[in-house]
Amino acid sequence: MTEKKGLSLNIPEPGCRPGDNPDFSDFDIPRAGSVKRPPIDVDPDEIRDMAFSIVRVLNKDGEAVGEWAEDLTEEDLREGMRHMLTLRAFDTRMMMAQRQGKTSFYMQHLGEEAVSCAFRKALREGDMNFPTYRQAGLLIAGEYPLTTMMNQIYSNAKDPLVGRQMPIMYSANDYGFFSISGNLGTQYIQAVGWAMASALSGDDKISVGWIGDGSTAESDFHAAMVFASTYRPPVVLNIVNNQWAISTFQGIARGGVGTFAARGHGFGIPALRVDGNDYLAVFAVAKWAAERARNGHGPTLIEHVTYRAGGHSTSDDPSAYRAKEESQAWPLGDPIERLKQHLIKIGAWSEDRHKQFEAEIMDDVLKAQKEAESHGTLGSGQGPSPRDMFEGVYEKMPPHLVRQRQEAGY
Amino acid sequence: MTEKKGLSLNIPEPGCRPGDNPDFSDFDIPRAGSVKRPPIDVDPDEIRDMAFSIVRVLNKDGEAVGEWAEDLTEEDLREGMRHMLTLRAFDTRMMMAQRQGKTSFYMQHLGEEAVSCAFRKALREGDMNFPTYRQAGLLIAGEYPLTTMMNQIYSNAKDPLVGRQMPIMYSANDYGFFSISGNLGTQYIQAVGWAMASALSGDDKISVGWIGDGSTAESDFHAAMVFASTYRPPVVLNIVNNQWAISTFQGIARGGVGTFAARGHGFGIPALRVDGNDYLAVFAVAKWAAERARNGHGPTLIEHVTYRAGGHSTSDDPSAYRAKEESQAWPLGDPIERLKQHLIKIGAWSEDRHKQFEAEIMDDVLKAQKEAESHGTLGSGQGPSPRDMFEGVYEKMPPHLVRQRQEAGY
Amino acid sequence: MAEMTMIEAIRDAHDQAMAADDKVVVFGEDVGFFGGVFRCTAGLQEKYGKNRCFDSPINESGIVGAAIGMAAYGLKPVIEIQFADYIYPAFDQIVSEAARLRHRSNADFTCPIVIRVPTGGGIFGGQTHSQSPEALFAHVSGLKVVMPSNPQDAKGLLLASIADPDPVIFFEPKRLYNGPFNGHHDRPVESWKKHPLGSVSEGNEIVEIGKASIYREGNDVTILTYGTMVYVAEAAVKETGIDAEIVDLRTLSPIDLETIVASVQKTGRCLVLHEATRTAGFGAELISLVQETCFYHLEAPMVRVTGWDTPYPHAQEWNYFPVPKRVGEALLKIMED
Amino acid sequence: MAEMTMIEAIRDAHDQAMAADDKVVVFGEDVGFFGGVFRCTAGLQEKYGKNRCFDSPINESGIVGAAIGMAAYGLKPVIEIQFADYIYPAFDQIVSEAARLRHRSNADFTCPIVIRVPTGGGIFGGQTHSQSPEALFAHVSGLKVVMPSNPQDAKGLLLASIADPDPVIFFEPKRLYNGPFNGHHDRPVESWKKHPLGSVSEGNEIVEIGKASIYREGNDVTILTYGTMVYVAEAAVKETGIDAEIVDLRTLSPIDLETIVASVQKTGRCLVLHEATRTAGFGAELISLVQETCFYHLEAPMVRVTGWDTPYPHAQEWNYFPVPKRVGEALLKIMED
Ligand SMILES: Cc1ncc(C[n+]2csc(CCOP(=O)(O)OP(=O)(O)O)c2C)c(N)n1
Ligand SMILES: Cc1ncc(C[n+]2csc(CCOP(=O)(O)OP(=O)(O)O)c2C)c(N)n1
Ligand SMILES: [Mg+2]
Ligand SMILES: [Mg+2]
Repeated sequence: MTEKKGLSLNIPEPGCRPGDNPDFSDFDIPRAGSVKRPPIDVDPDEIRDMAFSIVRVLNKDGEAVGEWAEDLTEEDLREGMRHMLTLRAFDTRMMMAQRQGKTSFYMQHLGEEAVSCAFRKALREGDMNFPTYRQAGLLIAGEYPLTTMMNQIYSNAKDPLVGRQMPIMYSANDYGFFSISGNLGTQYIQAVGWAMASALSGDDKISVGWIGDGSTAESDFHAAMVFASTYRPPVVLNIVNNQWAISTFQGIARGGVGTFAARGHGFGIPALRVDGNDYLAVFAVAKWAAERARNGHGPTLIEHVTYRAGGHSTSDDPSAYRAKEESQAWPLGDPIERLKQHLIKIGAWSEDRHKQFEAEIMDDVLKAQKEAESHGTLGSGQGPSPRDMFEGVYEKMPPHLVRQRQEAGY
Repeated sequence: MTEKKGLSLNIPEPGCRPGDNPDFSDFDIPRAGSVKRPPIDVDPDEIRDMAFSIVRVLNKDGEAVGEWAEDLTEEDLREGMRHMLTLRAFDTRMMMAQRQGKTSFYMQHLGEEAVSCAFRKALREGDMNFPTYRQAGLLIAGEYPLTTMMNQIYSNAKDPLVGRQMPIMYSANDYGFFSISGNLGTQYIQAVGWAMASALSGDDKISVGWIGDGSTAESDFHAAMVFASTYRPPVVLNIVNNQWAISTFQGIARGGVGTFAARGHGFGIPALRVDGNDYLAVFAVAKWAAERARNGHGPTLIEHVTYRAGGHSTSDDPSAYRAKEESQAWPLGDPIERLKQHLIKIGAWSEDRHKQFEAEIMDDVLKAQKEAESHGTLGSGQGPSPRDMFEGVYEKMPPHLVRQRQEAGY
Repeated sequence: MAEMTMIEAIRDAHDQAMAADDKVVVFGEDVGFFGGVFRCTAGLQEKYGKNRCFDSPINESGIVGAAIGMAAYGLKPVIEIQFADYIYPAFDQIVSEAARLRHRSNADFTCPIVIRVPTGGGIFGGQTHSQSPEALFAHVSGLKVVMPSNPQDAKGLLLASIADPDPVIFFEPKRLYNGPFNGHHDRPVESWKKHPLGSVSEGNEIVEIGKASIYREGNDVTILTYGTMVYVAEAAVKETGIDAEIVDLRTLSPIDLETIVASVQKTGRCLVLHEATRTAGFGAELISLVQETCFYHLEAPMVRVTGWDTPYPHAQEWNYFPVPKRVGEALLKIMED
Repeated sequence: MAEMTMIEAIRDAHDQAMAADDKVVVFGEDVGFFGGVFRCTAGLQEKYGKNRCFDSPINESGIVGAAIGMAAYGLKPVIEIQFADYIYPAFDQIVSEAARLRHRSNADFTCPIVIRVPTGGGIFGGQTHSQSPEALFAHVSGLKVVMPSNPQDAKGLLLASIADPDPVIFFEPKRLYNGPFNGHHDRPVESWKKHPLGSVSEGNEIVEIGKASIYREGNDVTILTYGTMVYVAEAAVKETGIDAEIVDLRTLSPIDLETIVASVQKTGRCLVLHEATRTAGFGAELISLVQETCFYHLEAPMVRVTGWDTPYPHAQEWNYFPVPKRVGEALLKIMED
């Protein structure tokens, strides 16, 4: 650069890099129960402060406190625990399967299980999610068969996507789960379009958009906000702020000012932040936003504050760009530990029971895996046919694809 | 549509359509002088209210009032008048030239002259604008030769762009005027990139992005906001809200909630609105934002509230979609009339002098036009050579273009 | 049958489709109250209500993205991109999403949307109102690419596109909206009303996607073309007196190879003609297909007449546009070889 | 000379260029602290500081748009798009802005930017980590399109691209980053370190843009190809024993027509080979160019071996990828005809 005469550029840096001591003392965490719960038809302008606070229900002693504490039964809570543990066990097994060469790729949810599992609970049959690759909890909490998920991951003979998609790029229309795209952000405006269609049709189904903190920088985030603000369709727009986007911290996507939720304000869209590691808080906020949408009050923007405790994917090693200890230092804890503490606190659970439950769940996952592997794994030779690659490009195969299929020998 | 069960879609409508009576009584106009002027290093959070108010200097009696009233000399003001009148005369002549078949297309500024003319006054040599097609005032107030502008419009023998561009798509690097693109919004992020380069180079030049209300919906608006918030470069981001985007009113771009300026809040960028028909207010706000940028305080977002009194372009007839009377009903008046009233109020002007000035200016414009037309008009046969079409695709013409040029016979 | 301009035929196709199926929704920039800058959707909002035809924000990616979401819900969106030159911001949604959705989800979700795109030059629109980007879409598997050249086909193909279960990019050569244009910009404009192809069936008959038509039969050379260039070819044929067969492709993807092969094997010579820039244009694909299928029938090298590999110029428009003279010279050359 | 992988060669080219000219700035997603997901910019931030190499938000349009603004200021931005599949959001900025700026402003502003784009398949990346969109850019006037196939060329061409006064789309076949790959995915991977082309000059010599190289001389048939497919062609030649001339195009736009014509006029036969989907792919342009220039020299129809016209599949990757067997069969067919 030429010698400095004047200005310099601000290039944000995370608080800590490998070798540094993680320090989250700047991170402002409101007390559980301290944020008010407004009525669902609230004027967005009246709750601007919610975009700068965090809705939290579970306090440090594991009690559910404040206006956002829902009447969840013990059964509900245990079900939530089952979903989160299943997702974690599923991740463990699939990470291992990838290392064993049974598939090419995997992406885990470690530390973020509450977000998708609790959100799913607030949805109804017929509602539609437009997920990213890190919301498999929507499927698991929707009781989608684990074996089918694994079949997809293995690109095996029973893969519902017949080998066409990379692992974890599920599609499950009947379970309210839109086909995952590899391109970031594109599905956010599609969620808005789906909700517009529901409203145009006089329907009462809602859609849910999902996006990561890093991906809020993508332009389709803006398209979604503009269309949502203009047409006010029944959509909930979720931002999963897990602090990292591969190797870049969330400051690269927002310059360290304000919050992601605050982006709603420029569009008159009510925006709030929630403790993404608090199953009860995520559920409460999801229910509130879903009710708003279903009752014609339009879109809500929700920032889920959480932490990506694992690597970005099986291709990533985060120790190259962030301190190993950062994950332990993360002040909102682990979602499973926190729900466990709560269950124990209300007398519905014990450490032993938890251990046993974990083992049972791992057993189910192992059974599902065994079944899936009986249909083959990637490269085992039991996969879908090359013919399947030529099918489905269009509803009806056009002549040039028939010729190419024949040229390929199928 | 299937029978309504539940929701319906919000599709915004303007207050008035052809045949309706224009009614701007909902339009909240703060008193001139009522908005405070913060220091240039103000914390953006402290001036959030400015995104919902309007900085105004000239009151209804033509007095310059309040903290934003700058010490402009009579000479400054008369110069401003000259620029605005020149732009208006220029527009009149070029609209007519287009109707006379001397060129293919034109776009006028009627009612918006203050925005670009006054803003230009706050800039320094070396600063760079990234304009849309409705900021020719930047050139005129920068004393760019009128004849050269007309040469471009006529695609004649002296057209600096050698016939390649549609009329009014000027480019004038030396005058701080970036080459206009036909694609909306693209230049907003380029302005941010230019400012980043200035800061990276330790320079103190600033850049200025320009966009229309309708075009804020384009995705590159978001790209610009994200990059501006992350790197805080010395850029002023202007939104010219002239109420219309061809046939759609500004509500289609923002759903009738909040303001365009408020979009800055989600990015921690200070945002304010200004009376775009008030030469003094635009200048004051421009100066404030330029000083912020130059002194390392980063980007500012400015919404200029104005009204597109004419058609979108020579291809457009607005009477098909808005009431003819709307333009007269527009409550912020006409920028030239308002500056005239002020000049008279301070004793520096009279109706007669104004008339005479107008006539002199029209004379200059006519002279420029005569000169330009001596170099030809579109289709007069004096235009640039077909050879010019093959030049400049790359710095050095590659072999295939040489072949094609020869094939074309040039 | 009714006399219609291409604009009226397109409007009528919308009207028929909207009347027949209330899942058809129409939106885009200025298409609602105003009826579109080219007036192709005029009257639809008034007739069917704002829920069926409405204005959108100026965000092409958003328009296509929202349409994809609507299609996933079960509607049939028909959207307008104001000029082909402005389709690029939507490129990702079209290529990565619309084109892929059926395949990647194994038909769990599909994307029956129609993207209408006024295209081409000849209107002094300069580089951002004149481009012909059809090749970019023909390269993308999962899309269909259609370009009618007259009111009859415009109506029938638009109806077919709306009925199609897959995404269709529907290019409308804007220079043909009001009448056939043969590249002689200095001659009076002809109107569709007097043209046989301006006589359009009032019902909802479709023209099948994927079928070319023989615009003019001939024996000496085949001209493969589409859109505005059909009439330029016709003028060149008249001016040179060469007995060329003019094939109006109508659909670029999937291509009607059968008709192409039959014609070239008959004539033994081939000229490819389009407005778009030459390099890697759709003409290259046509040349390749003919080369692969008709090699032993070809008596002379095929020739491409196209827009030059430059941005579309304003003042030099008629040196850029493949005018009848250029086409005629190429025809003469092919016949000599 | 030093032994380098393609990654190291690319890194070294950055290093040389940044050392020589402080106007060169490097940015993109994950390219700063981490050095890029493929590590092509590793160490640059540490060496040159955050002002010269930094992370960007995840917005491809923003990355290119900001680079255009920087270039207008006078810097030379070298930016990375993480995967070719993610270049589509930037399509408008590339096509409507970068490619047009010099022409539309009559060189009042120019756009000397380099857009580096890891491209191609063979890594089980499925449809969004494997695409080869080069044809889309070759169609756009104002852009240069480069694709090296080895460390030597990668370094020399990247240096040339950075020095170039116009925008360059620089495709890096990611399957070649660590070693040549001939399509036999079931055989052990070879490393560049043992390969003659892995031996790279340490200085800042450029490889000229617009010049093909003859990868293998031969007499019976010309194979026109680029990127990963150079090694697939080589394998097919070995396996069939056919004496083919392999032309590594290296630059697709502007194309080196001279080398192509010389080779095909010598051999009289031609095979075109690329990973990208077939229809309207860059192969079509190559076929057309040869048809136009070598018609009377051709002894057999030219053949295209390409990716199929489907999205890039995950499990069926080796049925999609043009493997040596497919190329070999096509060679045999051409020789028979
Ligand atoms: C358009 C596009 N650009 C870049 C990528 C590469 N990429 C994949 S994931 C990722 C990071 C996303 O981070 P974030 O949105 O925070 O989601 P997270 O992974 O944290 O859940 C990037 C850059 C992509 N998939 N698509
Ligand atoms: C990408 C793109 N989409 C659409 C258009 C067509 N178009 C030209 S001007 C315009 C309206 C812009 O309105 P606004 O931004 O409010 O600016 P104004 O004309 O009012 O100054 C439209 C839709 C375009 N030029 N570029
Ligand atoms: Mg993240
Ligand atoms: Mg406007």
